[in-house]
Amino acid sequence: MRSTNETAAKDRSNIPPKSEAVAPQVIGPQGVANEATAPEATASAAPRWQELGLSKNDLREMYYNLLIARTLDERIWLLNRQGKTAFVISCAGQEATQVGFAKALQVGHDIVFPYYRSLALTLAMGMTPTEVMLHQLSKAEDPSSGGRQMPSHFGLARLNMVSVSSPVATQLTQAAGSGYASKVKGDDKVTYTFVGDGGTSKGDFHEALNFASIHSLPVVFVVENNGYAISVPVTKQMHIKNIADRAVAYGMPGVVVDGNDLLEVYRVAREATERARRGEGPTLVEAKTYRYRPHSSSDDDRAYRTKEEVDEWRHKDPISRFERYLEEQGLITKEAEQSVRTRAKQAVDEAQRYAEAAPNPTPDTIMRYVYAEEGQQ
Amino acid sequence: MRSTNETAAKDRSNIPPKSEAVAPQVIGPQGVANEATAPEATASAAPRWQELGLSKNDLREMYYNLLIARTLDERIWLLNRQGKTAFVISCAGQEATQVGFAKALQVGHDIVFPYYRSLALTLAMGMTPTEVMLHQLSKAEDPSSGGRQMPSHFGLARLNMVSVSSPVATQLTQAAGSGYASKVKGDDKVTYTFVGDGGTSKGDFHEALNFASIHSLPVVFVVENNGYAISVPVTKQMHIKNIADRAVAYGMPGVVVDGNDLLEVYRVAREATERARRGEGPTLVEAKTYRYRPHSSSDDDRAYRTKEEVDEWRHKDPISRFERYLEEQGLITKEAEQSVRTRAKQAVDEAQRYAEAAPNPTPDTIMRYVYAEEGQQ
Amino acid sequence: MPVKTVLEAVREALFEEMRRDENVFVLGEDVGQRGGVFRATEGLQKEFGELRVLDTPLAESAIAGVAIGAAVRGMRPVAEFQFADFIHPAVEQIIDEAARFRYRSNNAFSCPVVFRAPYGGGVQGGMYHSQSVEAMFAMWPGLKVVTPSFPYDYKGLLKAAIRDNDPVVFLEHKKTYNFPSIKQEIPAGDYIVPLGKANVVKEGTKLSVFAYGMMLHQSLQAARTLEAEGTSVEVVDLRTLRPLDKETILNSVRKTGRAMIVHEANLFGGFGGEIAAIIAEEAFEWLDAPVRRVAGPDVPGMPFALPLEEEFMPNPAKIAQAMRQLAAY
Amino acid sequence: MPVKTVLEAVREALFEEMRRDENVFVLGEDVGQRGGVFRATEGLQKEFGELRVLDTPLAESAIAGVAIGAAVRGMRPVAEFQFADFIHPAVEQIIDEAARFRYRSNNAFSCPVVFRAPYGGGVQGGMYHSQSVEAMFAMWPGLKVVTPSFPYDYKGLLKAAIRDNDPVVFLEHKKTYNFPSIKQEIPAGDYIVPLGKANVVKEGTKLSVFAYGMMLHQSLQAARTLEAEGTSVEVVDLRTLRPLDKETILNSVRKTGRAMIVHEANLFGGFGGEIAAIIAEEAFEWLDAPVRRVAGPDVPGMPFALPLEEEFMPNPAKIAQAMRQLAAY
Ligand SMILES: Cc1ncc(C[n+]2csc(CCOP(=O)(O)OP(=O)(O)O)c2C)c(N)n1
Ligand SMILES: Cc1ncc(C[n+]2csc(CCOP(=O)(O)OP(=O)(O)O)c2C)c(N)n1
Ligand SMILES: [Mg+2]
Ligand SMILES: [Mg+2]
Repeated sequence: MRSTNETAAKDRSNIPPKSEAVAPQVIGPQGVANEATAPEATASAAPRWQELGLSKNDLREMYYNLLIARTLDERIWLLNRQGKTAFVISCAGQEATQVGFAKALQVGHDIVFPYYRSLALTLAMGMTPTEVMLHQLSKAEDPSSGGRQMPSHFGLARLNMVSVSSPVATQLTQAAGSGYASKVKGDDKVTYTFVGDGGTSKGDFHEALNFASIHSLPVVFVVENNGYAISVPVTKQMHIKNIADRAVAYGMPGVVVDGNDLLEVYRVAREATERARRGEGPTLVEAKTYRYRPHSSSDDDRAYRTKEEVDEWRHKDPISRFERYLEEQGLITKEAEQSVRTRAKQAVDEAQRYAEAAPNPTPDTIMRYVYAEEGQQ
Repeated sequence: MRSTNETAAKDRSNIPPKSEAVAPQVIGPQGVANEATAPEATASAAPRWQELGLSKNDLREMYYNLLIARTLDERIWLLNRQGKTAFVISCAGQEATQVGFAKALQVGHDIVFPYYRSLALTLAMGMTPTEVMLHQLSKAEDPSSGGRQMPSHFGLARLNMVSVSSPVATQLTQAAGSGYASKVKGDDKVTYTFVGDGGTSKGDFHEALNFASIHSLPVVFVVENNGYAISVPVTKQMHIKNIADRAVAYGMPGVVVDGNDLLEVYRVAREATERARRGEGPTLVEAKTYRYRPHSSSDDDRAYRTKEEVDEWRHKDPISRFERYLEEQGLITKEAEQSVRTRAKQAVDEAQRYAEAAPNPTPDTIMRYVYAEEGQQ
Repeated sequence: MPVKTVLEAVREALFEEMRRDENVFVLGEDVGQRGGVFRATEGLQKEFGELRVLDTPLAESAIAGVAIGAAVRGMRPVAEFQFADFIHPAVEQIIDEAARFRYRSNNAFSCPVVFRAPYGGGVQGGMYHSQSVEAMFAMWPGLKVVTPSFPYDYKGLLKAAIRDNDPVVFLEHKKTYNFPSIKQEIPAGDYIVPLGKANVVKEGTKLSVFAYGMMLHQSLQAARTLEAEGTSVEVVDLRTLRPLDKETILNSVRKTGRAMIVHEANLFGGFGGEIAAIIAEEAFEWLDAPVRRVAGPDVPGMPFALPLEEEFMPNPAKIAQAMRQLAAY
Repeated sequence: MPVKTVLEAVREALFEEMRRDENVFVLGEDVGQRGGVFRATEGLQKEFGELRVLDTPLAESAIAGVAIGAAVRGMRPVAEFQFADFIHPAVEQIIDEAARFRYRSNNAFSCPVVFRAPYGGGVQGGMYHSQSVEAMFAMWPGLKVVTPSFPYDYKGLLKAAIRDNDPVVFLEHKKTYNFPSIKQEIPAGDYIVPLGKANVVKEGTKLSVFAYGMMLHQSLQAARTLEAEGTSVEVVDLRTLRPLDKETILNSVRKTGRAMIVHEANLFGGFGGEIAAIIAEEAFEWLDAPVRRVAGPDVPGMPFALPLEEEFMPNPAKIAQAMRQLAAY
């Protein structure tokens, strides 16, 4: 992290300079026309993934990203039961939304303000399982916080992934500010921010969307609507059906997407990205999804939802759904799946091994970095 | 004020018990069917005021209320120029909106959370010009604050008009809380709250409307859109045309009304009131209007708007407009107008005379009422 | 008498007050069906229904504003902030509105809301689930700020807070909630512990320690160690920070001549400064040694990793060490 | 050298910094075309355009959040809160976010925002346009809090704040803005006054007074009265409250043996407590008298009516009286 900071010191920015050339077109083969991504086009003969301009490699990468997230997530719960980590907050069930967005953004160029449930996003963007595990186990090398923050409070300067805090929804106006910085600087970076359904009830949501819309900022607001804010169901959080409908209040597009449909999420993410990149302003995306686990390892969800409800959603699992799709498309075999799983497991094993062996932060470091140290930014 | 407080002490409420019988129908003759108040009905042959169930007396009272507000307002500016009052914040231009709402609510039964521009509302609800003047001149007898608050920070327990503070928009969630109290108590009181266009940018707006809509609370949110938040025009405050359109985000009706059309404001106010009284929930009303004066006596509006713009709106003056209407309807003569004016002027003269002679608060009272005193509520 | 935890005491106070007065109602995030993330409101919704035990949207400013609006209407809202760390969005409502209603209206309106919030660390809550916010609220006239330490006081003070006619910020140290050794016998029925009164929980002669919340217990333990070493330490549980019981504080210092304040919040700008200042001003002649503060280090949050968290927290050993130094001055 | 008011000094600093560094930009309510309600940003939009001098919607939490987000991107935002009274909605962003970015990310991110806010009373602003909020921010590690008194320092400290790599709450006492006798000759060009250094503005031997903002000037006037009466008073302008220049404070007390702190904020829980506590702890042996605080009374806001406002405000006469008492102790 020290070196990241030094980079930052040079260009007076906390975010390292982009490593790739600016491209108005996002990841994917050249020449994919905009209309190819429009919804109506999906009815044509070519398979959906081709229409979306994705390569087989892209699909395999996305599949791996879903799996590594789930595998790591499950491992962390295991570690928690073993008493090796005090706190878990899980993304299980929401992987497709996060992997879909990760695919649509230009890592290291665009800016991301994630939230505590962004594990799959984080991994898909390129935080390594080992880095995640160092964070989860609060080790000195934890690149997100040096063990200072709770697990899942991600942040990684080299990915332009801005440090997460616990207070819900504070990232929203910050993302608007990042979008404003792009406007002032005249760059073409898109800023993405992620928040839960509960977080949209806070005034920050209103203030952020209002600000972003007034200035037509390149910001994509992604709501991962998993139906609950801890125990409070969306029906007690708001009086309307779709959070995305609130976009009307800001004169920006609001899109509802099935958050468990990876390709559809990717399509929506790409459209919002392109719109932002073209300077046409912000988009509000609501991904309808579900969390399988209790809110966190401190929660007991049996107090507020039924096993049946959870099971029902487990049947709509975004990973098996994508798996089936790949199988139907003849893009993957059962054996290949197994080998991807094995690869994910190995990566997680290795991450755990490394992180468990890594040293804890030492007490004498507690006073560091309250303010910039001599000669630092 | 002491006695009000004692009343409050008895029923454990800060608001005196209602003085009139509960009536689901608002002020106006019996038997006015709901459909008679619907917009389409205004196209029929009977004059609009009759269709709205207003009597000639009602109209005269409303006319007086417009005039007394304007007269008092102008007098206060005069006192300011004479160095007799340090601060003025004016409602001139916005009287019709306020008088229209005052007419629709049941004073002393319903609850009102006004804002600093609510002079006409305040007077129309029954605060006397003398009481206003005592407040304006920060006298010990000032019933709103005992001289502790800036002028126009109204509040009067006997009217159920809750004390205004300066921070913008804080009254909105409080009004929602008052609506919630009505729901818990099972009473039929309607809560009204008033806010400027600028105030709708603050998170409070979102949180309050969201809360009120979730619980279907009897709250009417009134936005007096006068085009500016001090110098910031609405175009820099939001990216949509109508604030009322934001009602969509809460699943509640949003109504735009010409705030300078007294009868139309009254109609809308009554509908929102009836809806609330019937338990059908909150309404957002946006009254489009204009302030003639600088934001306050500390402002200089020449920095941000043209004289032409102000003049244009002065031509749409809500008071002359109502005057013309009354004349057209043969409900008032030039002489009658003059006598109403004279009555208003006399009331203001008397208010000024009394208030100027009234004693200032004495320094020894500064420590009082930080907390409840012995034996008080 | 039944033995209760701090958490049980809080819950019992809520049950009893809601039965006593139908204007009392509870609102906050997850307080209903879930019974609160710490279970302080468990069972309330079952007995009193959804209207009086209300799950709010995630919007702290609204939680406070709604409570205030209801209070102005004669209700007695008890608003829960899930963690004291998340009370910040409500600061405007609490200090500009609740705290000022009575004063600004010259006594025409008042605002009897209780703002409950679990505070403090030592539970691996990390930077955003461990904050101590007492100084931030104790500085505003119009508010009362209560920070009990023992189950008996929790129950009696919470009841007093609910019945108080002014707004009260009621801070519950989350580490004490279920701490086994903090259990206490408390009466099942109604009783009140008045706001604004400190409590000398251990008499002593050589030095006076002032603390509250978890740090009161840690100080008490340190005091026992010192006692065993032959140094008699007086421990005062402040219980209420505003209005502060200056008399009890000054009497104690006048007796012992040495004063120590212990809190978990950051040292600089913490509430200890106010106590030290009062002692330095009003008990100057009695002081035999400098007023000593033991507090959390000046870092922007309690780190999560255990070695760092332990480094942050004042504990009986650190406090005892400071006591020895002060006694030896 | 031209003679400037405090307000002119602030404005000049903004102009110069915006010219020097294109990452500096200003945002807030009415800061653009209107030039700010106090005119601190007058002319900026004309020179730097709407993008860099931005009229925001009325939403303080967004003002702070947007500034923070832009700062994380390498910008140097100067966010204006129209009155310090209205900074409260931004408290979460300032203390949970800005103050903690560096620490929570273990130095990977930082947040160089300047949060400007006019504070203080004595201008008939009433309960909500007169607040002093310094103690509320000075208590949070990760923030710096600056409260200059003289035009020269305003300019130099604001420039330092803008160039600082951490968030700074920059508080401007609004009564000093155009106060005629506070005008001062200040250089037209670039200079810096470093954060964290107090300034002995008047040397003296009998007692030390610590103050900032308008109260520094009132204390200075009182000190001159005392001087004329034969009592030599040292006056220290704290300038920065966090990081506090303890050394200068303690040196002064060690010299005079008597300490007084003057601030306009409420006494109880005000920043004076921290200073008194430091003196009581670290200069105990040198103290010949109790540490004395002179401050606003403990009421929830400065009343509007003149007789009440005057009663609220510490003034040279009241301060001089307290000085006499302290000197005579
Ligand atoms: C401002 C604030 N209030 C309360 C909390 C406590 N809290 C943490 S997560 C959470 C629920 C969030 O729900 P949602 O936004 O839907 O996200 P999800 O966890 O379901 O993904 C709450 C209440 C918090 N962290 N911040
Ligand atoms: C929270 C807050 N921020 C800023 C201010 C300063 N201020 C007072 S009135 C005002 C503009 C309000 O505009 P609007 O809501 O449109 O009401 P209007 O005065 O136009 O009726 C501002 C910025 C304030 N009083 N409160
Ligand atoms: Mg959720
Ligand atoms: Mg306006």
